[in-house]
Amino acid sequence: MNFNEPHIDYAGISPLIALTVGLCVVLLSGVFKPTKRWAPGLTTITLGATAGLLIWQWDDPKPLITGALRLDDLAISISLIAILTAAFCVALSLRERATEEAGSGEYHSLLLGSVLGMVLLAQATNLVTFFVALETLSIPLYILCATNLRREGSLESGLKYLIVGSIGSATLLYGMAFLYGGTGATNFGGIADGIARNGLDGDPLILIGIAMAAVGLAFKTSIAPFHQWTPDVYQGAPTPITAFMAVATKAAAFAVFLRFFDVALGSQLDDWQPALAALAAISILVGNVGALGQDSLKRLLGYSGVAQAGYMLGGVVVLSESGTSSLVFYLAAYAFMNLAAFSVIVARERETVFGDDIRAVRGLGAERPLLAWPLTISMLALAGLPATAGFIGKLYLIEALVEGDYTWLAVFIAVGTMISLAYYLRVVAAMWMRPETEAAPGARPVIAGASPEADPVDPEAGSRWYIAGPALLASAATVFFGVIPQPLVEFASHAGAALFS
Amino acid sequence: MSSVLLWAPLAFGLLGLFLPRRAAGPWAVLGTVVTLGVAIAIAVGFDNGTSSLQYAVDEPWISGLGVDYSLGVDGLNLFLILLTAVLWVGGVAFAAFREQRNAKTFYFLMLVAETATLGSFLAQDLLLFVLFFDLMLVPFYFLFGAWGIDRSAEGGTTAAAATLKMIVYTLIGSLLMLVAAIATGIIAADGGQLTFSIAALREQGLSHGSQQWIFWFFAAAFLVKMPAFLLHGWMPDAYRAAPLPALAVFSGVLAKVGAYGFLRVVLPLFPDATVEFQEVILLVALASILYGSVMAFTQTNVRLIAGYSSVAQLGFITAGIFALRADGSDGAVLQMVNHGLVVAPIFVIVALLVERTGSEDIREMGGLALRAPVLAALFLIVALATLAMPGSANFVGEFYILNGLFQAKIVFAFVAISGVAMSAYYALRLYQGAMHNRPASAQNQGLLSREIGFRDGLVLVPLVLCIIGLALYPQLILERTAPTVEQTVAKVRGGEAPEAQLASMSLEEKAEVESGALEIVP
Amino acid sequence: MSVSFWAWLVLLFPLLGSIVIGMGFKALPAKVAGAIGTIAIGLAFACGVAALISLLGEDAEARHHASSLWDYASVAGLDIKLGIFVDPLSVFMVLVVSGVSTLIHLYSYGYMQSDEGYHRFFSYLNFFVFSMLLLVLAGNFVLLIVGWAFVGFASYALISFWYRRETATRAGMKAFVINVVGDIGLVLAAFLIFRELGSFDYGEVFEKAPQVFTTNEWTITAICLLLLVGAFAKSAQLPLHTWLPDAMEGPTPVSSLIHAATMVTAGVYLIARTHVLFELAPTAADVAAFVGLATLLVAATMALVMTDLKRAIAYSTMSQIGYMIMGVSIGAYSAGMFHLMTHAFFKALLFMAAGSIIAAMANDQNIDRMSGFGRAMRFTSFTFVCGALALAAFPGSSGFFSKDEILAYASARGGMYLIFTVLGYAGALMTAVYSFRLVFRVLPGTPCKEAQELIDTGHVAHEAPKNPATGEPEDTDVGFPGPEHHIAEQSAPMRVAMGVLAFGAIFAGLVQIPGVDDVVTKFLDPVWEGSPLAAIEPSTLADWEGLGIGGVIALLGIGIAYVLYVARPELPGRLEARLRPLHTLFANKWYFDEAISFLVVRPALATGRFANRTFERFVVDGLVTGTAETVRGAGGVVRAVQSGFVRSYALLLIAGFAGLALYFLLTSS
Amino acid sequence: MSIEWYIVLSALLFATGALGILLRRSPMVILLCLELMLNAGNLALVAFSRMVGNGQGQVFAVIVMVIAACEVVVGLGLIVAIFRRRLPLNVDDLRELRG
Amino acid sequence: MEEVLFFVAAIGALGGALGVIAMRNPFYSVLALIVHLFSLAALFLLLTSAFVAAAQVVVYAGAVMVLYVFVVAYVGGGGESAWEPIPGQRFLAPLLGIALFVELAVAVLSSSLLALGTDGPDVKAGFGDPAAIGRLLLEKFLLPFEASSLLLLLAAVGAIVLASRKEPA
Repeated sequence: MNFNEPHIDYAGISPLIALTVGLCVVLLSGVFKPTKRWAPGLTTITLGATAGLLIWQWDDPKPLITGALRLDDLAISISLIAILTAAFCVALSLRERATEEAGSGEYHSLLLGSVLGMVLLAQATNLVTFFVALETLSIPLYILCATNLRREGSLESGLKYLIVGSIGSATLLYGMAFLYGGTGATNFGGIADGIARNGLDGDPLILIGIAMAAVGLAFKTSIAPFHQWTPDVYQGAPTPITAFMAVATKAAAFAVFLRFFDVALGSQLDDWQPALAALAAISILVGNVGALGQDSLKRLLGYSGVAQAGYMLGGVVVLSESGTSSLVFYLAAYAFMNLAAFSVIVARERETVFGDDIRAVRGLGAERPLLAWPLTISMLALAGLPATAGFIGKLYLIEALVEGDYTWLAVFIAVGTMISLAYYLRVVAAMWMRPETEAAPGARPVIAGASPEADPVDPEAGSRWYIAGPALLASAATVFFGVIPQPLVEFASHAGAALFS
Repeated sequence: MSSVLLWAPLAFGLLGLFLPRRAAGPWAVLGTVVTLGVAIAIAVGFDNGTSSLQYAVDEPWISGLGVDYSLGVDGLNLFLILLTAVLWVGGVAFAAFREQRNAKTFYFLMLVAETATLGSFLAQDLLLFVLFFDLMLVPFYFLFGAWGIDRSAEGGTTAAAATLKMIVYTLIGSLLMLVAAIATGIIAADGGQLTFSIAALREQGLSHGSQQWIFWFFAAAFLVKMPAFLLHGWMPDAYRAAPLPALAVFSGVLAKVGAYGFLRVVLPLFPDATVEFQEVILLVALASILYGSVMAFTQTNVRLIAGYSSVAQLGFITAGIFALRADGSDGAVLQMVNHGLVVAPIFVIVALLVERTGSEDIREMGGLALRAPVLAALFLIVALATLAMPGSANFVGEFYILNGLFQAKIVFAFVAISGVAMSAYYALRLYQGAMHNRPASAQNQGLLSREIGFRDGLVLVPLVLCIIGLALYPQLILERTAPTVEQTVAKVRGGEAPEAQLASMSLEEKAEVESGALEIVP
Repeated sequence: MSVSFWAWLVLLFPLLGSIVIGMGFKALPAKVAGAIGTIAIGLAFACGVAALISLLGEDAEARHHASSLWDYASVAGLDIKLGIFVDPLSVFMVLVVSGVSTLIHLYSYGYMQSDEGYHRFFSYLNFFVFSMLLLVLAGNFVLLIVGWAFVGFASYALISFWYRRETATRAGMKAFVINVVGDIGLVLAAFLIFRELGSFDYGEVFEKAPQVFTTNEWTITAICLLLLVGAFAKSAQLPLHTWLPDAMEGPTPVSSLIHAATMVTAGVYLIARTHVLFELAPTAADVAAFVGLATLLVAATMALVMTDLKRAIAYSTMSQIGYMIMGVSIGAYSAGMFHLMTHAFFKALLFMAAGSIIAAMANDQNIDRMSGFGRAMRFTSFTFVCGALALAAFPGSSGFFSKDEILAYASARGGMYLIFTVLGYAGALMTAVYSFRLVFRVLPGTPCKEAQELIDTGHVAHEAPKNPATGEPEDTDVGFPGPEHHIAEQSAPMRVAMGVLAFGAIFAGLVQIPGVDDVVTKFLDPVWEGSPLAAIEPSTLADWEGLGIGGVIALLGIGIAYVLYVARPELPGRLEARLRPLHTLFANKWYFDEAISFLVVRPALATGRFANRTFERFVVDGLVTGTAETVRGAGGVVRAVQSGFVRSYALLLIAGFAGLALYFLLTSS
Repeated sequence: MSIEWYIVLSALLFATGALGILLRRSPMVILLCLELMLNAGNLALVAFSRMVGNGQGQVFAVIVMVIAACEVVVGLGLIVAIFRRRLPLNVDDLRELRG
Repeated sequence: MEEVLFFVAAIGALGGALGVIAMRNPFYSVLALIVHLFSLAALFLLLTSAFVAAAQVVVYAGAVMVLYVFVVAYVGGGGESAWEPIPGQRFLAPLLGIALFVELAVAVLSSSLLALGTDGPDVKAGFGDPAAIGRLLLEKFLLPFEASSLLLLLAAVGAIVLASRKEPA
């Protein structure tokens, strides 16, 4: 039988190849005792190589493998954010209990697998690729969340993530089925044409498909009311993984969110725009009020992540070039802010007996300024105070929203930010200001599995290069891009231009 | 030049972090003094004839977002900048003469605060203004929170809680302002080249409809900052928590930024809304005057007496601005400087009183004049200036304000002026309570015998000299302010008949009009 | 040397004196400080005389000069210069003020010898003189207000001079606040003037006013009434007079200078100065006149029953100022000013004498406890009697001529103004009675303990002084009243001062003997040129009739006083019993204080308490905490929903989808 | 037999699966219910693929099966791990993380 | 004929599904699912997609279900209590289930897509046979195909990580 093999642009897929190869190598390295120790190094190399290849492809948009993927600046920028986060995760995972539990090789290959999923997702232009990539992203994460096998919380988070996540993907799948049925195509472009061809503008079949796809993506980006897994999983998962998941998943999911809703469903804008706007508003509200009075920092960041996702969704709602750019900018800023915070949390988890409880950072300003400053900066940045990337990010988003005639949503962001001050600054206060109520010293926090034998206390953790380094790096970046945002703005505007114009 | 002024404090602050902690204080003082020097240089080189920007800097900052790094000095901000520089010298010096916990961070934050404040005065780009406006809060959040006083023992709040309240409250305003500012830029650009330069926006103008809501977003920010009546909920706790050196500059300068914002942003950019909501704002101002005064003479905590008195004072300033007449606004600007110059010394004095009596309760004090005549004399001068004693620059300020109000809205003027009588009462009450009569409680008897120290004198006397100097020659400020202010106000009254404008114009201006040098926008 | 040059010097010296003494309070020895103060004022007086001379050097029409140093605050059309206005009126005031001040400084130089606050006292006193001179020389309304407030402050500072006396500080506060009310009146008047005439400048205002205003239109009336508020507050006219009696808490020289001779007459000056406006608003002028009349009567009644020596004199001051206000408001400008002058002499004198006696009584001011000082302190009693005679308008004395001139003018103006004449004489009768009541109560009779001691030992030494008002022991740290006491005849400077004033009190009237000479009138006439009212001249005959009646009344009054307090000392008691209600009314000062506290003070404090206890807590804080609570509540809900049951998460997820799907189905076409 | 029937049936199966997840507490049964939902999707895909007459839907379905398998594997792995930790195999008892 | 087969299969599928959620004992649930899967396979055949049907039977009913059975046997499928700890769940769940179904059904039935009402176009022979699918897999869907294989690898690794015999300390 005749079989015409598809044309493959190897330059274009070189990052994927690099990742895959790296993945396998790391996996193998894990198998043999002597090479076990190399896994982190190899992973870093792989990530570096991939990043290099991606940058090499910068500004050279092209479809790949019979329209399964599209490699453009949006995809690249998002992939880079994901890779950066993964690199931080690798550093923070050093000496992490979970790594040993899972076995360094497996752990890191799973990490790479998830990254691969993200890189694919960022480029996906086809329902099937989209779905596969999403699962490639999620399934390793389900596992990684549970890798701290001795912590009940870790397992619980893994299972919860798996169950709720699978519901999400099932819904998404069903939605895709409808879209496919309505248009007979699986390519984003084909879908758009199909809708036009079959005259299905505003047809219930399509709309339900959109709704289900939206739910699936909203779940991944932890938009309320599909957010409930977020705090639990963030809290239960090993902190490095939480850091990775918090940023990278959002980034990749938002990338496909943009691409899918722009390329495939752009014509249905008037129908889904208000719905998404409403979701954004709800998440801003839910996330911010939920974070109030949380004692577990990871949980707090989980809720704040919900709120932040709400802000970012604004960038999707307006579906404009500036919206996309602002979203990418915000994601980058968000990466720096979060990584700074999580690095410090990792440090304190290992240093104190309080785990990720807010008591762990009490009085940090006086005793460990080098840890206190990154966390402070990241909190202020998340709160959107000036001279941080967070402020510029909000500014950018709001500008996009107002341009897109969604001023009310912009106001909502402002209101949400006000509420958020209450909990972000509570952390800052705990570090710098005399505590509101003295905690019984040595008291164990009532959080999952933080039993003494679970984590050996390492009082020096905070000053080790692989923790202090990332913390300082991320916070420095946060401030730098708050004062000199131009380069990051350029970066983001490329991404925006990739989708529009 | 303005860039130097803006960044000098920050530079000193950063360097200070690398010095030995004993050197931190003096270094910070040096930093503020240098800044003051620059500010004075600017003031000396200032050309008072013109209403246009001077020492202007304008570089693109975030080209993608149309935000520029543009600074400039004109009649509106010249003296507020000077005030800032002066007060910071005072505040930092006063702190430096005392032991500070975690000194390096303390002075660093103080200097950051100065840069932020100067920034909000200098900024000529709307978003830059908003940015600095928000940024100002951050250092004070730390200063109040970490160096503040825990009042939970006496049924108050902790420093952390108080300062949280403050920052949330004040940011409520400024975040809405951020949205409003962006909206202003985008609506004004109307698809065209996006810019936030205040000058450009003034030219472009906004539709009446959008002005209406944007006006309120800005007003909210400014009124909270002042604070104005009903929005002052954060003030009592914050004032009681704050460390006094920081509070001196905070209350002396930051409150003014709000009033300044009205002149710099609201009047020029939203003239229609300004005219439309004139009465509403005036009502708020009156409420602030009356309420602030009444509270001030019922309080017993000296900090709060000063705090509420500034609520009243800011009420006057707002009223002056919203008289929407040149004289009212001239007075307002003058009064901003005056009030800064009196309220800061008051807090310095309060600090001294507290050191001597060990209490902040006016009822616990008394009779200090006996052993501290010089302190008493200085205090007396400041107190008299506070109550706008005729002959003080404060009087001139209030006179202009009230005259403007009187000519614009006579009824408001009659109500407002009752605040003057009350101010006389609470200011004297404060002075007498501390200095006259017998010391209330026996344990203070021993503490009475302390005259103001030489170093504290070094802080206080120059400030008092400034007060006296201005009292003798307020024209110094007025003549430099007038051109810009009149241009600003003319923008608002643009809608009115030329006669009405002529009536509110100064003689020189009238001359200009006749000579055609300055034509009236009908 | 021009007139204005001298005028500026007049201002300069007291200011310098004040500053020098103030700054050098540590360096300068007490005596030097006193000397500086006195000399500074003396120089001011000298310059005043110089100004007078060079003014007389010019012809009548040109006798007014405006001069300014620099722009004080002139933008946006308000053209306010640091300027003075010199004309006969201001020069006249300058002379009276600086002259009397010099003498009182001299007196204080002795009287305050042993006071710890000696420097402070002279610094304040000089500052006061400066302010008073600024007030009279000011060239525009703004500067007038400045001087107006400055004297108010000086008076506050000197009333609460002994600042550890609760009573003193409270009195000071009262005086200050009431005076601020006055200032506000002036300020508003100034605004209104500016609105109508576009200027604050005397020259411009008085020139434009007649063209701009029609007689009695509401604006001009409003302006004048507002001016009157200021005038009344300063000159202790009803109902703003209550601070004056309390002001007696200050040292006696202060009472004599500020609260008798000079400051309190500022209101009179103001009306005279702005007579142009008042003539345009006759209604306002009549209001002023009637208030003046009322004050003079009411005050007199209170003076009749006061048992506190200084307060009694204070009320008499009020009453005398009532005459002046009445005078200048009905148009007897020169007469009013003349009475102002003579009153300055004899009232200052009375206070000095009283002060001397009070000092001898160890600060006890109750006349019931005094007697027999006639023998104990001959010089003092002599001057006291001189003062009393002048006050009672004893024929030939200065008060005799000045007061009756006012009444004569009133009758000459005729019409309803006769009321003023008639009631004015009634007041005069009371005046005579109460002034000699004091004389007869204090001087004759068997010496009281202190007087006796004085007679025996020639000096008095008392136990620790007490505050007569509260009875608490005085805090001698701030000086009061010093180890030894100052009996006038024992200190040369005081004798000189009192002697001169005594002479003035008796003979100052001779410059204005109707038909014989009219120095003052002729000198002041250029000020009122063009004023119809000033043109009204009682004929010499009418004048003499008036004088006749006045003389008789004065003698009658003195007679009554003699009967009541010397011949038949039991009578007053019986009268008192007979007229109980009236007496209580008088003794309680017609309940003015109570009324004010009920109408103003209490409500203000009540609002304050309400705002503080209720409003602030429930509304203002409520706003904050309320919002905070709501948000926190919402947070509670969210966290409750976050139950940890994965199945309920799934439920919410699916519910969310169902909702979303529903929305889409509804929007679908 | 028109396609609608197949789709409606798949919808019914989808709802049933969801219902199962909401009601059952044993993680194993919940996994089965997830399978139900995915299979419902598959049915829809195949039906549509028949309707539009191209094979893409079927390919999609095949790949979904693979993915479903992966989910099952991971899920079961988790269950085993939980079992090892001697924790109850009841999702309602796994609620340390909440609030 | 086709109708009959459809309804039989449909009932089988639905019955199986209900069985899964109704059975107290996981083991029976697994068996119910197998029934369901076979019925689905039948439906796939009706939809002329032979390959999918085959895969269904082999992959699912074969491999996966075996795995299930093993695990159930390993952890021992005890029945679960009837007690519902979550307030409202019992009441809301069915409601939502129905809502879900209704909404999806409405979406389909009210759709303006005419093709829905048809049996689908006549397709040329070999539609849905392994060859066709294989071609698609290796041409159009090469990448998803590769990716899913990689995913299988990851899942396997995950299973090892999670289930490998490391006794808790």
